[in-house]
Amino acid sequence: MKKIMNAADTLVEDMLAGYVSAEHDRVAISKEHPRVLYKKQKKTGKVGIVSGGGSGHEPLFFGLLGENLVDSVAIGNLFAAPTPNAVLAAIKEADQGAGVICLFGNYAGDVLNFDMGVELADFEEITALNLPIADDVASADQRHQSERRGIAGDLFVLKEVAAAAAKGYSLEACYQIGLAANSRTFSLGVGIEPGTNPINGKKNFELAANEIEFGLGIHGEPGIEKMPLVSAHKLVGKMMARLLLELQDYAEQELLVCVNGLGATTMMELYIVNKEVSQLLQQAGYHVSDTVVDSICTTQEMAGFSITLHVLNEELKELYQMEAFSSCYFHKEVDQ
Amino acid sequence: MKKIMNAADTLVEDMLAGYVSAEHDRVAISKEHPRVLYKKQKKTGKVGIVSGGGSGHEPLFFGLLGENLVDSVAIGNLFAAPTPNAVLAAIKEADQGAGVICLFGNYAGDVLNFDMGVELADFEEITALNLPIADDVASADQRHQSERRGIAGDLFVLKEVAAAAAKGYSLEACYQIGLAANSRTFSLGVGIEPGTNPINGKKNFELAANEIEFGLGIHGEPGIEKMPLVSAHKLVGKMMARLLLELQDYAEQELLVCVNGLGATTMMELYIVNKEVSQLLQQAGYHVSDTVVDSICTTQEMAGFSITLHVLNEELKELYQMEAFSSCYFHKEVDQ
Amino acid sequence: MKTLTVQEAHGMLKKIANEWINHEEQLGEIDRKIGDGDHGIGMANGARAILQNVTETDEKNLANLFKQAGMAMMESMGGASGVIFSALFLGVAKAAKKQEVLTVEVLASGMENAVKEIKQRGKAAVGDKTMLDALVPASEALSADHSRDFVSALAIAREKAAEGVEQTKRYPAKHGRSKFLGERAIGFQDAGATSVALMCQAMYDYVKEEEK
Amino acid sequence: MKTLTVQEAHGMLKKIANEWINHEEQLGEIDRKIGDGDHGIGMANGARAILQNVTETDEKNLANLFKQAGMAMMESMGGASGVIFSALFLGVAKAAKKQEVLTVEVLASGMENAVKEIKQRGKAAVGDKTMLDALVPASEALSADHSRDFVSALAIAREKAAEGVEQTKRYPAKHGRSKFLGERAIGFQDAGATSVALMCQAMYDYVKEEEK
Ligand SMILES: Nc1ncnc2c1ncn2[C@@H]1O[C@H](COP(=O)(O)OP(=O)(O)O)[C@@H](O)[C@H]1O
Ligand SMILES: Nc1ncnc2c1ncn2[C@@H]1O[C@H](COP(=O)(O)OP(=O)(O)O)[C@@H](O)[C@H]1O
Ligand SMILES: [Mg+2]
Ligand SMILES: [Mg+2]
Ligand SMILES: [Mg+2]
Ligand SMILES: [Mg+2]
Repeated sequence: MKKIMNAADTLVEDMLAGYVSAEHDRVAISKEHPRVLYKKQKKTGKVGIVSGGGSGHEPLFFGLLGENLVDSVAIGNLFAAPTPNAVLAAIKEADQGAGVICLFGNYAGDVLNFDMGVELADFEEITALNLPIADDVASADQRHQSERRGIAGDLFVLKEVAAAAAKGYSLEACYQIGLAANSRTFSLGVGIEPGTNPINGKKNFELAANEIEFGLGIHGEPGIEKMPLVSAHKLVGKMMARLLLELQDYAEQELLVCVNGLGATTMMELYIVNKEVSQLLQQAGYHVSDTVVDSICTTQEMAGFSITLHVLNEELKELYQMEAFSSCYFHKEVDQ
Repeated sequence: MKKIMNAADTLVEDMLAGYVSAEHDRVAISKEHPRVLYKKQKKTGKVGIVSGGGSGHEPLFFGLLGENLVDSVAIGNLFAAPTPNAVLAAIKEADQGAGVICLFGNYAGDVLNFDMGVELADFEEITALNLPIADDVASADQRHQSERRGIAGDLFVLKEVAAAAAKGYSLEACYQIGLAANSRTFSLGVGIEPGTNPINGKKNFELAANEIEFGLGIHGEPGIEKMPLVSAHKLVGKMMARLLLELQDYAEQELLVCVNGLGATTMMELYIVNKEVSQLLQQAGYHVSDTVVDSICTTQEMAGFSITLHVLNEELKELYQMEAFSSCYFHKEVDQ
Repeated sequence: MKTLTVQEAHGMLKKIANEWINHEEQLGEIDRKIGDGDHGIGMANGARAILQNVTETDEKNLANLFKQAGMAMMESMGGASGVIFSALFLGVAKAAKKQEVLTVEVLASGMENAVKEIKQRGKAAVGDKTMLDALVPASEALSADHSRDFVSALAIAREKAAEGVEQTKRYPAKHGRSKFLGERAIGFQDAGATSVALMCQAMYDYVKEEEK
Repeated sequence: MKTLTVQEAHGMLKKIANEWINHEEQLGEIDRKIGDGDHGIGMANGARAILQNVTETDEKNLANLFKQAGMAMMESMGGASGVIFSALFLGVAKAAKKQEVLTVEVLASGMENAVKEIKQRGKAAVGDKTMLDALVPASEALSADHSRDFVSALAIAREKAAEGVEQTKRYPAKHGRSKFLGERAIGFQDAGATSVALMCQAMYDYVKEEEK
């Protein structure tokens, strides 16, 4: 394994220290817990926004700490959900008197630990609600939508809930926004080459020389099927056919799109993917309000990407339009 | 080779089409030349800012098209400088009546083509000046600073010259800012694993299992020496020792820092590197005004990174503080 | 052997921890097949935390010993197994309240607590391809035991746990990271169940050796 | 063979282009050693542009033929070699102005133009490990030739170019991407010089075959 690091047992702490040095005017490490980071600037009275999850997916989750975005994050070991105490500390850091919403990918480990964290917060008289994000259509069918795992769709749900909080919506209103945003978010990924676990040097899956994994999860969990690598045109066609099925129930034709790289996939490839995505959406009569092409939700240097479609409605659109920025993401409307 | 693409001969065009679809409210492809992109919103009377270079380094160069940043870019084939005609078209798109500055990495191919482009612009009565960026200390010693090749340091030089242009500085004043910024920018990179050329599927260099290339160029050109992979602490120590030598001549103690990933290196690793960088700078008595940790100047899915130190002075600092944003970069000061 | 002192129970905990550490590699490989490959790292982390943080400050406080073990795992591991395996030891801690020595009865009722808590938290049942497939039969074997002798009770428990692991190969996954695989998970054993079986084996080995 | 018609000169250009295309792989390998590995792709691109865009619209206009070749390379290639190899053909085009047929004299003076232009643009000299190390001796051989016969003149030119390529192995690089290697470039031949030698070989092969 060729990773730039010091030692396995300081991996996460070294990373967090380097992140906080880079962003020290904006973020800090919590005094309550070494695996919790928070945004320094606070507004009293707004709903607090917590996110978090295992390490190894950088820039998620701490990359979204920022203006009109996330207030605090709880960080776990590599690919492991944060502990209940870390969640509790993050909830405390985010609390600004109006309750807290925790947004994280819908994985057993995260749900278990955030659930316990919320119980602990309850002892301290802080109301916190969990909102596991479930966007990966490869992981469960439409009837079991809420059981899906969370991948890059996190970004849009987080952005909109955080905007609602920034605008002063109540805890319940923010939570409803989150449910709506989550139910309107659909992602599908493919894995092309494995990533390496920096702790033990192991690749996270195996694929033959010309083979890809269709519907893979962001931890390298196997997906729907293995298939040969085909052209971007064909591959994206196949992915979009699956994703567009999910959009049938919505009257709205306005979307947000995210083409997310999983680590080693180049921006060149991601833009080529986006060319195919945008052509297909145009043909299908959809209007794309905003497109994010980046590697935000990664799995070490895994190669592959996911496509996320998020169906807007009037309210979500207005929330999405709010200016927001963090170390890895910003949104600003262009004056035209 | 496992790349998500359609065909070698549409590689660059597919990528540009996908980028423009994603950013269509901000950028467009020039009607003058299919390899030229420009920022839609123009201010009359300001100095135009052109950048460009070979494809394959995404998000550079088009990723810097944006507000108070680059006005137009000329894009070449994979790893090949853009043609003189493309440079000419980019100059025309950037021209807003006050002359144009072209900023690009200092490579023979880029210099040759931008020189011809500027000559062609001269026929059309547009004054354009070339400013090849030369920040890679591995490529020439201090006495030959202007012969160094350009790597991730592009970002800071571009940012400051573009801010000068946005503030209405004259062509000559912008050019002087560029010279000063360029001479105060020092980078050093290491290569860890090769990237793959998407045209012919070849890896761009070879390294043994535990070997890294110290001082490698962003095209995978060999550097100063091959050495074994050591801890982040030791490696960054060695790199910083070399970089700090360059800072000795400056009275100023205020710096910008960029830790740039070359493609497959994870954000986790880049932050670990930054931890070491910031500790060493603090020990050496420097103050870091801003730190960029990202993969902005890449070479396909090559693994490796570079460290850039940029010495500010009062004027450069003020210019750097100007708000700016593009698809891959933004700068915004925090109100404290 | 009918009772274990706090010191002996501590010895058993160390044995379990070392068993997990020794199988880090193997547990990782199992998880890599249908999960994210980190189960070995996680269990070894938790085990090292047990070795470091569990102390017999109070020779009479059996509950505290298991509570320390549970909290050590909860604070060091994270992930699904952090909550679940800490719930296991916390369940035993609950049953050990006010006890000065560990008996098969206390252990059995602790395991029952744990099963209840884990089912409630994780919403999984036997047959869902989780650690419950090993824990539930092992727990039932302990509860059903009439010998009240550690060696014979644990001999059956460890057998039942191992059988449970074998069973998991036959199930599609319904919980945890591999649940998304559905039928594709069939043929592979569950990582967490394997850790339970290792724990039962370590407990058996410990009492067997102590008896000599 | 003392003259080439526009049609024959076109045939020679096609021969050169195909020679480059056939060596795409090899030129890439050479550049990969001390550069960025794209010289083969670049030359093959330029060559394909020549094959596609050079047309003998005017049978009497020799200059236009070479100008088309130069412009085709300039517009398709980019990179260092785009400017440099287009300068090569544009230099010949300049010498061919108002000529109806190509002679050794015209070719020689065209090469001289090219050498001058390339030196001025690229600021390299012989011994700097660039294509000039092959082009300059080839050009000098053509100028010094008294036979005025293509076959014998190009036989020497191609030999000198090939020798020039061998020489480049001995030099550290001072220009182009490999210049940053300094002494580490010693032992490796220059990619652009190799392309020049291939061009000379193709010209020789063409006239040799035509003569039969
Ligand atoms: N809902 C659940 N109930 C019981 N056990 C579970 C549940 N979800 C997961 N597990 C257990 O956790 C194990 C995986 O643990 P581990 O790999 O450490 O965590 P993660 O899944 O977060 O990577 C599985 O093999 C399974 O036995
Ligand atoms: N300044 C120069 N003068 C003459 N030839 C040069 C110069 N710089 C580079 N070359 C030639 O260009 C060749 C490299 O071409 P190529 O690989 O296509 O371009 P790039 O260097 O832009 O990747 C070198 O082998 C060398 O012969
Ligand atoms: Mg995990
Ligand atoms: Mg090149
Ligand atoms: Mg796991
Ligand atoms: Mg080259």
